Amino acid sequence: MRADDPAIRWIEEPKLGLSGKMYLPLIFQGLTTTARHLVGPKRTVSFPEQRPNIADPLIYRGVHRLNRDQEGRVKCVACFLCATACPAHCIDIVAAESPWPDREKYPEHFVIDELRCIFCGMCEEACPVDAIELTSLFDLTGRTREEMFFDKEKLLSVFDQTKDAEPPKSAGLPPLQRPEEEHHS
Amino acid sequence: MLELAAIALVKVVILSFGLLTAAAYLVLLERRVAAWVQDRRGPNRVGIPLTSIRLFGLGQPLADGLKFIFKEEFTPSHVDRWMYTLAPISILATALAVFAVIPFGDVLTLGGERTIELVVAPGFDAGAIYVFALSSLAVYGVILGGWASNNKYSLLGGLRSSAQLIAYELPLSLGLLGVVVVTGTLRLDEVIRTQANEGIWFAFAQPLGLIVFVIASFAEAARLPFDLPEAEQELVGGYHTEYSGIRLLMYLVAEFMHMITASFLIVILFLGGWHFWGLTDAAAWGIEGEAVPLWLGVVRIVVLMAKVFVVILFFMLTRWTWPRFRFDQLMNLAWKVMLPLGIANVVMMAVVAEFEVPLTDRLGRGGVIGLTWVGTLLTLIVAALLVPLHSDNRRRSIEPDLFGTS
Amino acid sequence: MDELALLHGYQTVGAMLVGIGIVGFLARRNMIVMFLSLEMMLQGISVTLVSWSRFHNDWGGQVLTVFIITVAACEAAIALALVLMLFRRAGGLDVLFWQQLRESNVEPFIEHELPEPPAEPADRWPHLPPAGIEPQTEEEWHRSHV
Amino acid sequence: MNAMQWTFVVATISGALALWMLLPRKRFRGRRLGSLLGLVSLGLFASQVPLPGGPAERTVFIVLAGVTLAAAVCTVTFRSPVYCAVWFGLTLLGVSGLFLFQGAQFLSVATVTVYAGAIVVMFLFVLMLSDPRGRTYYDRLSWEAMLSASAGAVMIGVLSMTLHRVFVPEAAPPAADANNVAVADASGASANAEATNVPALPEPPTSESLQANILAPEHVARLGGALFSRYLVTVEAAGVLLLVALVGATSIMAHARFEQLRRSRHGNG
Repeated sequence: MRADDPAIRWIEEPKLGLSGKMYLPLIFQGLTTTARHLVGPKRTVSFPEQRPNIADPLIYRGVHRLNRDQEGRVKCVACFLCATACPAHCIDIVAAESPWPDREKYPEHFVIDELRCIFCGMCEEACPVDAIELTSLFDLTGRTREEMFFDKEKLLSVFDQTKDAEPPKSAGLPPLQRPEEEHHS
Repeated sequence: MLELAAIALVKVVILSFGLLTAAAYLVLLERRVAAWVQDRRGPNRVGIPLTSIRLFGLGQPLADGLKFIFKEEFTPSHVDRWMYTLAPISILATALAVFAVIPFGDVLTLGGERTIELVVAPGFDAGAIYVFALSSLAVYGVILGGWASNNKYSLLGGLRSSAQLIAYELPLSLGLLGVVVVTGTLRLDEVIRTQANEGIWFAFAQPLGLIVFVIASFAEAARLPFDLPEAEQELVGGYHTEYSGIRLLMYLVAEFMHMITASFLIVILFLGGWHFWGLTDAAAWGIEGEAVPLWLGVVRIVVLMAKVFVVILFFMLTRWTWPRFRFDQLMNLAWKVMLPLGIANVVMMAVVAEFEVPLTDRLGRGGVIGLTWVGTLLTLIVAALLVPLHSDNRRRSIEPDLFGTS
Repeated sequence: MDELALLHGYQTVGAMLVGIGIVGFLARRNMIVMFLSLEMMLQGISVTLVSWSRFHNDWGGQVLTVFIITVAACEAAIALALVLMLFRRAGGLDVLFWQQLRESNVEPFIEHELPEPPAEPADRWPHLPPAGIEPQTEEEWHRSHV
Repeated sequence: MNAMQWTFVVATISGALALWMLLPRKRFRGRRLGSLLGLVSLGLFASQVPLPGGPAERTVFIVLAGVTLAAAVCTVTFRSPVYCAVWFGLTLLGVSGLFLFQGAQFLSVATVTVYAGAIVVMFLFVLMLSDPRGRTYYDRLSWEAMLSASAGAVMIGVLSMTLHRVFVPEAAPPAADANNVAVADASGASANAEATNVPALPEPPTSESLQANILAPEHVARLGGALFSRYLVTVEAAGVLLLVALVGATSIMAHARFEQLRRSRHGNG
């Protein structure tokens, strides 16, 4: 588009007054704002001594966990929906025949690469049985890359750690009832 | 002769160590101030090494310095090696050499009679021009660093920066010229003495000069409203894009040195140097004669340093107050606003100096100063009305313009 | 200080600066380097003048040097503008581009044997050493499900 | 010829050879040998100059003069114009140091401000727009390297020898011998005639008289006093010159700009 195209609508800047054109009064106005913030209250949290106050753990997206059902088994049914939804491709599931009667499959291995994870929460959204959830634990560290591959046991242990502070987000729902007969007929 | 050399050597050693340390701690202060202004706390963790004592982060400069020094001294393969090494050295050397003529106190009286002037080169009669000579040499470090990096962004940054430094040298020297016209000397310690004897700082006697000088020295030190040379956010780093390790440290320290120099100059030329009413006057303490006792000399050093510190704090606060100029605005400000203001200041001061006696007889000292203030205000208003810093440089037509102005 | 010896030393240094400047002005073909040589000759003269000023205990030499500096500044401004314009017209800084300004009875100088342009250094691309463990990703395996 | 004259001849020849070797040329260019010869030549010249003052002053003078001259040689012999400009900057710093050594404080800082600050930076700007690396053929060739180097070296030799004859009269043959030599050798006679015709130098100033005038503590004030009283007309002329130069430079560039615009509009017409 040429600069003199009539279709261009030029938006003019607001005109400055005399004090604005002289700049100096505005500079002092700005300096007072700066000085006010200089002595004002600080918002930094001194982390190791002082834990940040996470307002709503339900919204916060930290480390993953794998929920257990009432009998202490892993809730996951190895449907791969989370792995499919994951934009970072960080979930790796190996499914196996379920030893329990109420579902077909269960995850034999369930590994999340926390270094690749972008903590978007899509897995949590995708999970049909609310097995995978994001907790409000944010300070995850590791000394090696391998340490940051969280496997099923680790994810379940995260659940054990956090289940009291943060009950499963859909604790009230009953475990998925699968009408096996219909399926087989 | 030998004694003179020894004294000068001691001064040089004290000054260079003091300046380098001050630069290191000012970096910390700058980071803390930046954090406070942004409602953060800033680096407050590093204290005494190997202990858990934190000391408000006072160990941070040590950690930073060690990090810079022990970093790999990496030379990219495409650079011009000699110039690449020479450029940061030259800029740091000139930044340090400026302090040869800048007084950092008045005199120290040792052992009753021997007085030591607190300038490295006390007899140098052209001190103010020396400062300008060295600050014009600083352009070399910038432009050579940009060129030697063999990188188009560095070169553009270097050109941009040297154009800025050259442009703002004029208003800087015009701001200084007002003081020189009134005091009739180029020696910085004499300028302080004049202000101390009269008891009126030049900030009050020539406010226009102060404004011009402060703004120009911000630009010369490449501090924030004018930090086009670096402009990390918008314009890739500038002339030190390709630098790392200790050479980058040299550049950064030199930049801080420029800020310290500018603060010293502002304080010495306009804020009375070591003078403070009632605190540093010998008469106020009932001391007879010319001699300055040792403790008064120390008080004067402290007053000078305190003023410099306040000005540096002002530099740091301005950094977080005012957004960066665009390059055309920068140049417009230099040539269309600062230069006429500087000339107006020189003319005004020449008039005051020429007709000082009749004017003072007619109006009194306060009247002359009031006249200066009125003149300053009028000049500023005229400048604002005639040459606004037009900020709109959008191109409205396709006609080629003759001189590249929009 | 021995004033006579000082004067002698300064005169010699000034003479040498002038001589070196002459060599540069005669030998170099780059217009800018020629101007630098010219300025160097002026510096030699300045050195001489200042030393005479001291020897005669008179300000005349130093005043003259101030004027030399002024003239040099003017000359540099004009020369810079001229060189820039000539550079734009001819596309180079060689003085030979302007040999049409010679006298009419002088033969043109023709360069017979130009030196080869130096070879551009080959581009050396950085070679990154392997860092850590090569990731074994199976992107396709994941993606095919979507 | 006596030993002194031989020294000058050897110094001149080695200086010419050094410059010839250092100047950019097509084929053979011995940089190391050239630098060595140049140092030898400088040393020979220096050996004929009585050095001023005590050991400290002598050292300062030798260092300043050496740096200045070496940087000057580098300025005219380096291929890359940017390096030439930087070496020229070093020459200027050396010259300003020499000024300071003579007590000309104002000139030393003014030289740095005007030359090194403004002029050389301007040249650097221009250089970077052209070819800064010295790869063009005209940076790698010299006009008649041998002839120009000899011309410069001979000029230096003749000038220093003349200076030597003026300043160190006892080095010339004493007047009593002059007649004998004149009988023997016609060229020697003419040389002696010159030697006797050299006007006598005025008495060197004493340090007290220097302190009272040119080395006075209020240096700048006195220089300004001289400038604006005895040389006032010249100051005005210099001011006019600066103004004219400003207008001239602007008009040259403005003309170029118009030309460019005209071409862009009318298609090189």
